[in-house]
Amino acid sequence: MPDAAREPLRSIALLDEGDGAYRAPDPDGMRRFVRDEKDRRLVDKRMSEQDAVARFVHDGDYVSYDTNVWRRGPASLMREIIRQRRRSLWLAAKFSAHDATLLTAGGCVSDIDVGWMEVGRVINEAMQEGRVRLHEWTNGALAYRHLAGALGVSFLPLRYVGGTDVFRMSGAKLIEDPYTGQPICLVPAVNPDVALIHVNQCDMYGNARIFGPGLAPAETAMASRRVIVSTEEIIDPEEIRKHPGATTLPYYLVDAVVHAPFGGYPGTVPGLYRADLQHLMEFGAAQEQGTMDDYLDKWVFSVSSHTEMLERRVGLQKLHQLRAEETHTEGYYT
Amino acid sequence: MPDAAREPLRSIALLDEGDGAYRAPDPDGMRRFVRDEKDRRLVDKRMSEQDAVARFVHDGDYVSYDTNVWRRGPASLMREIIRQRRRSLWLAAKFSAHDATLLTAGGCVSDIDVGWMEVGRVINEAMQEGRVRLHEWTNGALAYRHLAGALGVSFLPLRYVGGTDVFRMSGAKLIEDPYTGQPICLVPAVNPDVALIHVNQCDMYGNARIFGPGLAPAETAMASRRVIVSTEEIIDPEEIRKHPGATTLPYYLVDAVVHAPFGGYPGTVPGLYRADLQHLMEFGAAQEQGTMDDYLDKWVFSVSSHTEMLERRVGLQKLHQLRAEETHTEGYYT
Amino acid sequence: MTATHAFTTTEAAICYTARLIEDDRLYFVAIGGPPLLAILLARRLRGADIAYVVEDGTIAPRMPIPTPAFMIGAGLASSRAVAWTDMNTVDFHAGLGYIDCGVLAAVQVDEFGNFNSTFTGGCYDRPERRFGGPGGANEIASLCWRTVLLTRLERRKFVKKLDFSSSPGYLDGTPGARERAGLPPETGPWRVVTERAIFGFDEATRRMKLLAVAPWSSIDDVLGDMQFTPLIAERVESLPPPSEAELDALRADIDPMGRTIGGDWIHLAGDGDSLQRIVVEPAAGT
Amino acid sequence: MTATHAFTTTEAAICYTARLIEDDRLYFVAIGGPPLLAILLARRLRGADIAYVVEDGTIAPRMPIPTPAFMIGAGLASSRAVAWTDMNTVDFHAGLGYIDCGVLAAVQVDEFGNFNSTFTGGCYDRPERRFGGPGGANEIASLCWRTVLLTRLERRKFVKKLDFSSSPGYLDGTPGARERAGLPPETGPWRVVTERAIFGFDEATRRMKLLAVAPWSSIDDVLGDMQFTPLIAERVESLPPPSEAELDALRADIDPMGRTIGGDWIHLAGDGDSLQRIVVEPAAGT
Repeated sequence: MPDAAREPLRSIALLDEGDGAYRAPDPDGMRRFVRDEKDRRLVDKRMSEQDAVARFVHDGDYVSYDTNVWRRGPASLMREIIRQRRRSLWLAAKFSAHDATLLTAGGCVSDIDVGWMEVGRVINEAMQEGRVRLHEWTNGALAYRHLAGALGVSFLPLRYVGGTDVFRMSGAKLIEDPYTGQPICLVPAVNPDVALIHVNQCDMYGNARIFGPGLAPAETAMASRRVIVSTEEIIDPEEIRKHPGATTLPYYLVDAVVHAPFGGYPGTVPGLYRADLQHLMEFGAAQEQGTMDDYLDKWVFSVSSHTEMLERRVGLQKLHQLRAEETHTEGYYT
Repeated sequence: MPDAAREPLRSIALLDEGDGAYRAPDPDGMRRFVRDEKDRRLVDKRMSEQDAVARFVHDGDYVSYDTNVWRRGPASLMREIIRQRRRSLWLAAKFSAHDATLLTAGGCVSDIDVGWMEVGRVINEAMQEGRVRLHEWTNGALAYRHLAGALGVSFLPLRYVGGTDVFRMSGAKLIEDPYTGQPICLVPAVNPDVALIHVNQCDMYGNARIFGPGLAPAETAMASRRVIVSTEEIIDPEEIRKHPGATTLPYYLVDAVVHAPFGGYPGTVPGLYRADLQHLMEFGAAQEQGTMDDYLDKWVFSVSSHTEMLERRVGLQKLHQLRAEETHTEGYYT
Repeated sequence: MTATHAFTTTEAAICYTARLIEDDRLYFVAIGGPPLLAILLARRLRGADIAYVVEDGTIAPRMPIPTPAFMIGAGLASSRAVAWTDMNTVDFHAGLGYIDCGVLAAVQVDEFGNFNSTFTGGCYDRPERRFGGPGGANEIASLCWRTVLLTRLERRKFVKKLDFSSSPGYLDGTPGARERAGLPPETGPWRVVTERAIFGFDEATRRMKLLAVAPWSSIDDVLGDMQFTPLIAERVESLPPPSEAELDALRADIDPMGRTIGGDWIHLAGDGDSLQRIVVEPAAGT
Repeated sequence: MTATHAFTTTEAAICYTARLIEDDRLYFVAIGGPPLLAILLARRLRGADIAYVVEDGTIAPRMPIPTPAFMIGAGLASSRAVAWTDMNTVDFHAGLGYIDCGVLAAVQVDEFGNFNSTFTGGCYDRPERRFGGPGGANEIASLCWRTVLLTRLERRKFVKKLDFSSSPGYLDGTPGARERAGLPPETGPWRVVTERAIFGFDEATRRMKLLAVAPWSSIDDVLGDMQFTPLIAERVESLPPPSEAELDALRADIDPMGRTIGGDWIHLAGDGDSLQRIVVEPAAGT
């Protein structure tokens, strides 16, 4: 039996390590949180986006989402986070889109782990003014760090990141592989405080279905302390049990179920509605022209909810049009 | 940039390690095999079980399968391996059933990595006579070692196995976690020489669908150098492309596609046919009475193929009955 | 309770375990056998939808009762689940702390709750009796917050030294022993259930502690069938025998084909605290 | 070839890259942009079902042409795939050696094929110009057997020292440098494609080597736009400009909305080896 006081058999060389800032992996802390705070009962978790964000997103949280505001992203939850003026969030931008820009414009963000994200005036100015710090990773390394978090371990070995400035600025380590003797990188697990996942279908308990490719929805939900699911459709729990193979997330991972038709707007939810390119151009123009405050006022602050935004700012005709023009449903709903 | 000649920053303690026998992980060797031997083209891979086993299963191979001969197991391929008198196979018995017994009775097996398996007279006698060596792991650790192989790395950390005789007899190591400082186990990856996977549907290129729960079919296929898929049904490649979300294995992982209706017999393929309990009792009786040679002669050697076995030994009436009595199809085919 | 009250050792362990099952917890069990039957029994008795995961990746199924004939090879065992995943996925859920309690069968157990499901007698390469192996018990006993072990109260089962330690209890019982072996903290065996006694573990010493004894047995009777001497609770509870309601549900509703009948038949006479064991005889087919 | 022959720098790089694409290989590309368009162009020109995977887990899709307006946010981009998985899964396939070649765009590249897609000028926390980040390029350039890089031939792009090394080439070029950094052996950049030159890498020194130059350019012209001096192949090939067939397919079939028009317009006059660049002018919107 191993004993802390015992001499190690031998030692493994730690060859190099990055000096980036990251939250120290704490799988035991994650376990205790799950034990003490997560409900294993089948309880109705439906709530408004206001309640979900008020209860489960806090200043200073590490926030992860999947995929991004251009495709099946939790856009309505992001707007609610801005509306509730959360501050000092640390985002996991694993193949992000303008999500990080939007939340930064809303003043919600202090740190971003970057895989890839749309970068424009908002991020640039926030960096210049020191309001936002970036931490360079890669899309895959971020997805993989979520996998590590989902596996309940503190790190995973991987065969990239090494040799680049990404390694130097990251929390990665290069060690002598105890099995092959060759150098191998390790990356630290991430256990986000909260995950935001927009799904196609979900029952009231949180059993959720995602259709189509994705970044790392299952890993992100498993790795995160809190999971807010927004869903295009609430379905009957018995329907979930009729097709258990279709379930992406089982209920016990999920803390809140927000019914949010068009929750991905202005992005697409493939098979349901296309992206609103006009809105995306409006966003782009607001960024370039430095009128993001107007944009946020129009789309976030001047409306009290996602539903009100859809009604008063998008309008039923546009919604019908976006649905009608998503003609490719194959593999999703047909 | 790290340099082999450079002094390590510090060292990580290797606290303990098992002294079990296992194949040294070789992710680079796996990569080269994939580069040089696996076909990335969409080519017709349909072949008989005779050809698949003759081409892709060799004496001394490490063989992994999913799940087991009682449920969606590659039973017809196992019988063909016996028929072709393969020798010195090393089996991964991750939640195995009587698979290991059957192959041991056939004289095909020299080593078994044990998670769980049915053990009776055949295994006991083979152990007593030194014909078969067992290597104690656990179901989960074996599935996880396949995951490590599937991830292309040589090891993964995990939070069990430690503290037991399983650790002592295994290839696991206990190290100081470089992130938390706490002791953490590592287990070595396994990259089987060949995987045997029985699936519900597959196209001629090897795009395969599995319905229902499973042990680690995707990890096993990804981790293995060669993948033989036997399938209840060959479906049109365009059908695969109509529902990409239903695909379990993409074509390039697969080397052989064997059309094998009732390929799981005498086990069940849930949703299609139930297990043949009468056959299982016959197997059990043959083992207890020491008449496995007769059993093998009847079910394997005296017939030239799976189809001939079904026709001459099972009979159409029994096949119809097994299908008819699998009344629970919900979630699989309905 | 009448003089004809009779049950097998396996039935008793299943009934006692069912009493320990809590409605709002998540359990991890093997694909078949007494631990699963204990959960199905608890469900049946309380009409509660008690959730469990299975090694094959099935999450919270609603297995119909009576249970199918060949559970390990029956699709019905996975029916009406909320999700069909795979072995790694449910192990990850356990690793993340989602699974409150594993319920497991053990061949041998030692005073710190370490247990054996690999072999007894001889040596590893030439065992006298070889069993199926650790299966998923090692990960379940390592990762779930609590573990309930089912076994029979016999000297060959409650041993000073395991022939093989397949799955971890409190290891050598020293503080932090599990953590030093790489296992998550605050986990470990919680109860050991047999046909006539239930044990827990002392928080300080991690040694097994006798908590309850059947009225037709006694502390001495229990200690006489163990190689090691457990701690004795300050107040040892009386362990009511399987009730008729429990046995009826188990026999008529859960397992009418009688597959749970294992171990020995125990025939009781008397009433309340005056219950006496009058016969012990082997059950058929064991 | 007529005097009115004109194309943009981006179009040229796409057309040249398409020529490097082999029918029977498996590619890894970003979700949109010139690398993906190069594969779609090769498919169109040869009628071949060239397979690629995308970071979002889409495996071997048959994206319809013309390509959808907002590719990164269009379900059509994933249509008729053989499988929809996720980012980790396709990265594992690359890690296992299944993906022959990654095709990537680079902001800056150095003489060993290391490249930058993070920022230029200033420092990391206060960059003069910040880009999207490494994205999936780091893993693609690390794990695929070969990498093709697309960029423009400009002094600010072919640099002695990267402002930031986002993704690995041959690192410092010493033997085994990639392996010492933990990357799989026998991998690395294979070609760097620009609008008027194609580079490879010397097997021994791992330094970039000029392989082909457009007839309307010259070796001196190429070297004049690079901060470092590459090796020069013993026989530098002539790089035929984008053909009318290539440009027609790209413009009419793949991208009729003209999203590939980036960089500068190049107008050529003459014929064959006497081709001359007559005008270079910025393309609209760049």
